[in-house]
Amino acid sequence: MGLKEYVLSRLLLTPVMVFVLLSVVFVLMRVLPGDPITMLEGKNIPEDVLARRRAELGLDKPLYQQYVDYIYSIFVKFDLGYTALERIPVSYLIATRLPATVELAIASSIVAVAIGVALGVLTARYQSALVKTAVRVYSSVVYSIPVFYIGMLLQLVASKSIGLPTTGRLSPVNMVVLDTLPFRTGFTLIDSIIAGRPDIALDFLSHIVLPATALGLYLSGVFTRVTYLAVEDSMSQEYVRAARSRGIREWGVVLRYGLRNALIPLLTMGGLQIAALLGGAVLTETTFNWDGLGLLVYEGILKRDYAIVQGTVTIYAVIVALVSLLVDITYAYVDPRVRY
Amino acid sequence: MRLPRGFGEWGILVGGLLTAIFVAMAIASTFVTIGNATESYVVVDGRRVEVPPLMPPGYTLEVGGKRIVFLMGTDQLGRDVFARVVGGARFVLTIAFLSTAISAVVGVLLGLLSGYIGGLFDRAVSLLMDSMYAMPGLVLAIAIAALLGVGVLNISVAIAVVYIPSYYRMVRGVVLSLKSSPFVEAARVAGAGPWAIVAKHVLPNTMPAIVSLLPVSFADAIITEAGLTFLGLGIEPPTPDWGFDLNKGRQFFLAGYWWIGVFPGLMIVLSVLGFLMLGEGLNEVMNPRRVEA
Amino acid sequence: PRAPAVKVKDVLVIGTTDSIQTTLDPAEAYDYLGVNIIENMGEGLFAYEPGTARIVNKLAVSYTVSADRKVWEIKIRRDAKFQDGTPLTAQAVVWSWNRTITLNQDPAFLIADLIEKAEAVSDDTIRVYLKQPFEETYVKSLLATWVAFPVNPKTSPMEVVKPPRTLDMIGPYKLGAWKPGEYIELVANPNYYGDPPKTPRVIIKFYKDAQSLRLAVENGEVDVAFRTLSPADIKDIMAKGQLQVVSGPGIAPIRYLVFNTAKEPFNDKRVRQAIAYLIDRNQIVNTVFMGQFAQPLYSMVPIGFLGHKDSFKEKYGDRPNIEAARNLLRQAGYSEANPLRIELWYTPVRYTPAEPDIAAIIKQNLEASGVIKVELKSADWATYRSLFKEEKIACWLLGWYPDFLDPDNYVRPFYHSKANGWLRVNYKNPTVDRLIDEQVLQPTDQRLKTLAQIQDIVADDAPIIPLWQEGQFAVAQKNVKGIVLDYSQIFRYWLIYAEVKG
Amino acid sequence: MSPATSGRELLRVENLKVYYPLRRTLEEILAGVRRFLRAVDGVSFSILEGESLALVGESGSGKTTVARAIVGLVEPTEGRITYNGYDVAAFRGRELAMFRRSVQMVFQDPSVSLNPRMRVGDQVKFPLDVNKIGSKEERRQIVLETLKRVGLVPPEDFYNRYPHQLSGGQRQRVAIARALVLRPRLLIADEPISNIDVSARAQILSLLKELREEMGLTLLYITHDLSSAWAVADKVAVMYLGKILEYGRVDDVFTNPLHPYTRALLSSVPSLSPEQKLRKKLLLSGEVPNAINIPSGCRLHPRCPFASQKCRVEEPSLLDAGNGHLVACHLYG
Amino acid sequence: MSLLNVESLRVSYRTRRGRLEALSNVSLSVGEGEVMGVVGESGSGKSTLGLTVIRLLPGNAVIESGSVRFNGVDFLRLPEEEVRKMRGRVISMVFQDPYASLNPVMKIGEHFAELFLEHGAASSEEEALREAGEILERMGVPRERLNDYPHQLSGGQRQRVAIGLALALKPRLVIADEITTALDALVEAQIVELLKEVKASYRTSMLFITHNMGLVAEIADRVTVMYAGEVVESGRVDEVIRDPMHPYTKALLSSVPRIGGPKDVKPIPGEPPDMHNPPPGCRFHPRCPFATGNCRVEEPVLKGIGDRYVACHLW
Ligand SMILES: Nc1ncnc2c1ncn2[C@@H]1O[C@H](COP(=O)(O)OP(=O)(O)OP(=O)(O)O)[C@@H](O)[C@H]1O
Ligand SMILES: Nc1ncnc2c1ncn2[C@@H]1O[C@H](COP(=O)(O)OP(=O)(O)OP(=O)(O)O)[C@@H](O)[C@H]1O
Ligand SMILES: [Mg+2]
Ligand SMILES: [Mg+2]
Repeated sequence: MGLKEYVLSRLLLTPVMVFVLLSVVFVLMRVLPGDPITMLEGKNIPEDVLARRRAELGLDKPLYQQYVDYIYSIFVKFDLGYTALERIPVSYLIATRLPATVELAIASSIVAVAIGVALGVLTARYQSALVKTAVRVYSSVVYSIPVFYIGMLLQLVASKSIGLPTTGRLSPVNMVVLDTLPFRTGFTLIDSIIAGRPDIALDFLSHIVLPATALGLYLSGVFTRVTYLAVEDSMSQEYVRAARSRGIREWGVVLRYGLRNALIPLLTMGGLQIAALLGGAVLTETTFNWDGLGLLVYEGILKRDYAIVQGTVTIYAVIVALVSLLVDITYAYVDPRVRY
Repeated sequence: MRLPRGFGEWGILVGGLLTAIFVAMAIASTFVTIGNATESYVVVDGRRVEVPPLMPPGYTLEVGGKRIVFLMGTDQLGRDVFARVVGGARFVLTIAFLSTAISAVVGVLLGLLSGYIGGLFDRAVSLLMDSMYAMPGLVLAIAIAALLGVGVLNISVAIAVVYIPSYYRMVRGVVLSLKSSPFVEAARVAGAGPWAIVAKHVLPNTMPAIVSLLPVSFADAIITEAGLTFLGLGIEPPTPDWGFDLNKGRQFFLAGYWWIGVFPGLMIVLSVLGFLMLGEGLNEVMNPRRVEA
Repeated sequence: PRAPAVKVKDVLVIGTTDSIQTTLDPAEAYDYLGVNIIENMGEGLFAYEPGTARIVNKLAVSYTVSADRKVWEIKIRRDAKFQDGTPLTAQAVVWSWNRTITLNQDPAFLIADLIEKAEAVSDDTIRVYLKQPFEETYVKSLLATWVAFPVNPKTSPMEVVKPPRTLDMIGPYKLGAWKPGEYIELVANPNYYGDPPKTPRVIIKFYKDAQSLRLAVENGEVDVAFRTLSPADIKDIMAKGQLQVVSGPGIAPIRYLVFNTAKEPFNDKRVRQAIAYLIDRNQIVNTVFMGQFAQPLYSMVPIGFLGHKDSFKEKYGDRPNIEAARNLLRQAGYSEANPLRIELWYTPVRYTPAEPDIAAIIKQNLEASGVIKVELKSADWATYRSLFKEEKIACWLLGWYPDFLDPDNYVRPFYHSKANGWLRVNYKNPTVDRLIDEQVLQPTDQRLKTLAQIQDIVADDAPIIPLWQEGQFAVAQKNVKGIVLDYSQIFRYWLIYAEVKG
Repeated sequence: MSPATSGRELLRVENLKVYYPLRRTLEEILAGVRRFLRAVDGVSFSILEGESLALVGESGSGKTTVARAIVGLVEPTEGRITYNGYDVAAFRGRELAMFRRSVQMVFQDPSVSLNPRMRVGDQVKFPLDVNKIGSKEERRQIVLETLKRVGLVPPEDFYNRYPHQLSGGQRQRVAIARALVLRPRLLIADEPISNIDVSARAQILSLLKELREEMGLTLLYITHDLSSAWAVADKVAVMYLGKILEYGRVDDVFTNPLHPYTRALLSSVPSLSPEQKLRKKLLLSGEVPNAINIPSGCRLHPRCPFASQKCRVEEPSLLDAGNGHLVACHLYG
Repeated sequence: MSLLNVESLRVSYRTRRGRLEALSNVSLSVGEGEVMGVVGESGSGKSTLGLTVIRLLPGNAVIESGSVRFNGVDFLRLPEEEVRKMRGRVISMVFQDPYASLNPVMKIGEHFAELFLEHGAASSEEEALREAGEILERMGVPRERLNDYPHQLSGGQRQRVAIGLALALKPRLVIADEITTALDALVEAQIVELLKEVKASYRTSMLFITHNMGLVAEIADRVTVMYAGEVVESGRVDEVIRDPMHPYTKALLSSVPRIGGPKDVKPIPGEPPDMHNPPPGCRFHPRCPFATGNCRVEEPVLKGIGDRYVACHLW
């Protein structure tokens, strides 16, 4: 099967996957006791008011009808609905929160990949048992530390000694500046360039350092491990020995033979890690008050706000599908065997 | 006796040791009371004595000539942090064990069936599993934990659901590759039916993969459990639990009462590390990558 | 030498862990933060004077009350304008009230139950027909609530306005920007008739937890942190002295334990009383609130409030009385061998992060009797609420934020059998019902007596056990001035400013 | 040369075709085109009772696929396989079970054809278990005898070993034992020596020869090693890209090869005698094309130095060049 | 003086089961322009020998004693960097598996360019590629293949590329380790032809490792027969084949059926020794039909008989 077919079948599969997931979520959320209306203040609100609220959300309809409506609105109208209490379009909320999560995901991936690749290459270059053991211990230890634990410790250190901002994505004042731009992308770095405010960009960078480090360190455990194993594996291939037999210097061997071939498994793993990354982001966002999708979905679950949960899940599924698609396409560039 | 050699053997030693300590803690806390893990008082000579809250590690309480040492200090209610940390082992390990068992059994069964039966069944189950896999695990676990509410079994199920796809995918992959392997074909030529083949040839050969996944997913379960209870899901205080206590400790961390959260956090790290190392060690010793025969 | 010139910062950041639950439409908003922000963007005919509990005229200039106390005639200011410059008229006020009543959202009853009819007699005179001859301050305090704020009829739709928009009201601020879940920006209202706010721009930034808020205020990103830092943090901050801590009287929330008195075993008054004997409010206040951020509460009417009486303290004492409790329980048929088993429910996120600790203390208090076995149970708020609404649980912790500052708001919703249906306490005492209905019509001195009587009866019946009331604390940078914390519970942004040099 | 040929035909393969459908590309799906890998493309031969037939050819020529079709591991796309004169496809129930038992196969690579997690004895016993032959004790006895028969002595010692505790040659013996334990009449040995050590090859070859002689086994011997075919087989069929190009008695075919492909194969065998070293070799250019795009006409023509226009267009059929020596080449038309 | 002189080489591997002596006291020499065949069954140490000569042994190997003299210089004592510079330029190697010995993510041209640039044999990539095209054509692969990735080539072509890479800088010694084993018979024959041409035109010395005596007969001038890490016999190819002296060589030669010859096969009985515990005395004695008491105890030494060497108590 050619790459094109693969990509296409993945594309076609995505809505199906989203559909399956949404059905699962629907069932999950609807068997929960409580609905968004019960989130209203514990006051003596008249029953008729509550009933009207339920009706507004369609919660009075039979379950199957709700299911049909909901699938219909997502797949046919591309409408993610409104939050139950504020009645804000979920798509609006997601649009404002997604960039934050993407920023965090990218920044922490950079940290993780940088650490992983550096350590992986190091072990390949200096085939010493000590370095190898150190790297493997590092990857296990780092993997064992929950994000929120790293986060908590980092926060303390940073607030006490480094003076880095420890919560949030941007100073509130700067946030307002960017949000009132006539045209904005939602991505802080880009927006601050549009606004011509390098100081805001700097403010953002200083805010993202800690959360990206916390999540990146955690992810680097897996990355280091996989890089290590992949580089180990490619370094034990015959072509490495063949390269050495031609007198290629060791750095060239490590980079052109070891690392380049390790990129393929790394990429696969990177694709699989995206779900883990987004999961880890929930905890990171909680710890660092980072207003992203993770916080949104967590609150949505606690508030029983079906629309938020369903909308976020849809987006998650689409993101994961798109990322794996991207990974598959990237394959073609890394691994010539896939090209055709 | 010789010293362990290589990462694998050291992994088994260190990991095994850590694991043993935690299992011992879990078992110990089932049978003996270590300290006031769930109450703010200690009973001395039949008398209740309230323990002052927020005392630093090493705090010593003298009552009626007796000295009670609080190795890791006391928490915001005057409970013994050390006792809670030890008690937490039981809760956490039970959940990790249950959830790993559930996900392994369900995942392996589904994987076997799917891989062997193939066809429409395989497609349907694979689609479901892939969809679940595409979902950030923690989010799924949060949703299910919120659905099921508190309780050991509930939180175990919430975690288990997340890891079923891992087992499923792995086993299915192995089954698919085994299905066309020459020794399975040889069995078919010998006249064996599908069940005999699965039982005698397929299942035993998925074992190494399953066994090497077990400690890792056990470690993952601990982390996920900690994540859930950190978010306040699934647990009923005053049950001691590391994730929950860490979150509690976080609320007192900045005010200088670091010991409430740091110790439970350390337990999470060490127990996860223990199982990971054990897993890696076992994996390396069982499936040596390079022939060093 | 001349003192360095002092300037006022033109933007102030206020951090909070509260969130806006629904909208910023005064006809619908019914949560602490939402209402508080509305209070900064609008005002009613009457208002509390900052720093006191006195109700004064605001948009009203004067009023007369008919002899039967059922008809009020209120004259309003002529210089007040909406944000778009439209002058305020009596018609606009009446239209706004009708809007609230017509939309019939959650808090509409606050004026719907008060007003039979309102009409504009002239451009600046409103005539209000009350449903009953209510007591004067009671009426004024209800007309001071946000649901009665006039909104601009020209721009306000006859439907609830959803985020990120609000309505045109008369107040020091108007809405700047609003990013739901993240922050709200308020800017000075140029058409406000009164004094302009001290700080022209205020950003209210929402934090998810107290730690983040503390970090942000320590970091200087936030000028004022209001609601809610943890007691341990506030104490630590006070000790460190780099920030100022401003405190004020607290009545929001008050916290209490509810029984479903229709269900076993709480249908037995002796059981409820025994529990009242056992609870150690001081332990909660001393441990969880570090002894200084909350007060033990012995009545549902908070301390410092008109008519407050320590009825529970008088009846049950302020220390646990184990003997008394054991006697009652024994009478009710419980013993060490046959202990009373109860499930105590709480919800972990809604009130304080210390909720599990509080529940643990209560459990311990009750179990000290030796005759009670407590199982702690919790659920997230959505589940929790449906659990008690559907009467699936019988003993649970709750909290109360007042709708308006009148003792009536602390007795009627809990004890009047026609008003306490929402709580599912199933408490019905005809005497109490009658007394509650009477007190709103009585003059103040007589009303105080009636209130005392009510409090004594319900302390004896003990369908609800008041526990404590929390203080108000704001943590601010040292250069911040003008924070007023008073009984009104309104956090007035317009009075706050930060001085900067140069 | 054939030790026990009764002259009765045991197995007959007629016009066997095995096509594997290829995954289609998008354009093909849209155009409704189906493409196949023609692994076996019209193969016919028969084996007489007690005879040994070698199927030789380069990698990918379809040898294994023929074997898999005979033992029922793959469904023939076309063609007929008859056993003792009966159509195999019509066998049901007991008949089918009996047929399966009487045709057994030894797989190509002993390092993967044994279950790594099963003791040697149990592997050999497994066919007895699934066919419910004998009591528990009898089965063990049969296994021990069979192990001894293939030269794994003492059998008790080998019974409890795992495959990784054996050398390549020993593993192949186990694989042979597993095939023999059901006492088949036809043994298919798929390249039994290609993945084992040089010195063990001769051992396996001589074992196969012994088995034929002592048990009267009929043997389908698949190999790409011509010298082993010389030693083991009575007849030989030379396959190329899913077709038989030449067929006949080993001595005839190897000493007097007709088809250019057979000649090339033979001359590619490195020879120990210095005289032969000097003899001009027939080398074919290029390598075996894949079985998806099989050349038109004679499938060898792009590589054949003697190819004529006719070869490019017309596919030669397998014809008798005299004395039962068949060849599919236009040179002998 | 020969180009390559291996003397009393002893190489072992550290393994989980302990020390494994892969080469025990191995000596051989390869003259200028000479092809030395090395035969022996699997595990006899052929690859270890080749890797020792080019100094590419895996990390767990230990060279315990002996010397490898290359042009008179003790190769084993040169600093690593110097050896690296010699590899590819003076001494090079071709490996068994053509599918594994080229980097799958590098084009054929890149392999050549890298080699030329590394050794300063070309000043630019274009120059390197021009050179490479030439070499490729001499190896019988079209020049256009430079732009292809290894997976686009057939096995035979890949092996030609590998040979081309090894010969590109005209080294004085090429080690070929079972380079035809993974190939089909017809392709093997093609490669053998190619090697014969190379031998004629490049005049490179070669260590031709194989387990196929027939191949040795085709290309080698002399042959060294190894068994269990030891050299048991060596001499001119035609002589060794015509008149093998060591029982092992004899057995090896007669275990392969010859087409046109007798149809019986005479296998060597028994199994090759477990290299962790090689048998005492002559390592072949458990399988040797001529073994005497002495063979079980005393290790035979390699004796020179004319220009032949044999290690057997019979001689
Ligand atoms: N299950 C399969 N699906 C698709 N193609 C297959 C399958 N099995 C074999 N083939 C293809 O069929 C052709 C013939 O394969 P087969 O294994 O029969 O050849 P062979 O002659 O046994 O080769 P070898 O000497 O390598 O064992 C090859 O091109 C192979 O790739
Ligand atoms: N890296 C290694 N670690 C441990 N032992 C090894 C290693 N490489 C080879 N050996 C062992 O050393 C001995 C000689 O191996 P070597 O590869 O040199 O043999 P060979 O003659 O090349 O065999 P083959 O024909 O299988 O390639 C064998 O017993 C082998 O198991
Ligand atoms: Mg085959
Ligand atoms: Mg070798």
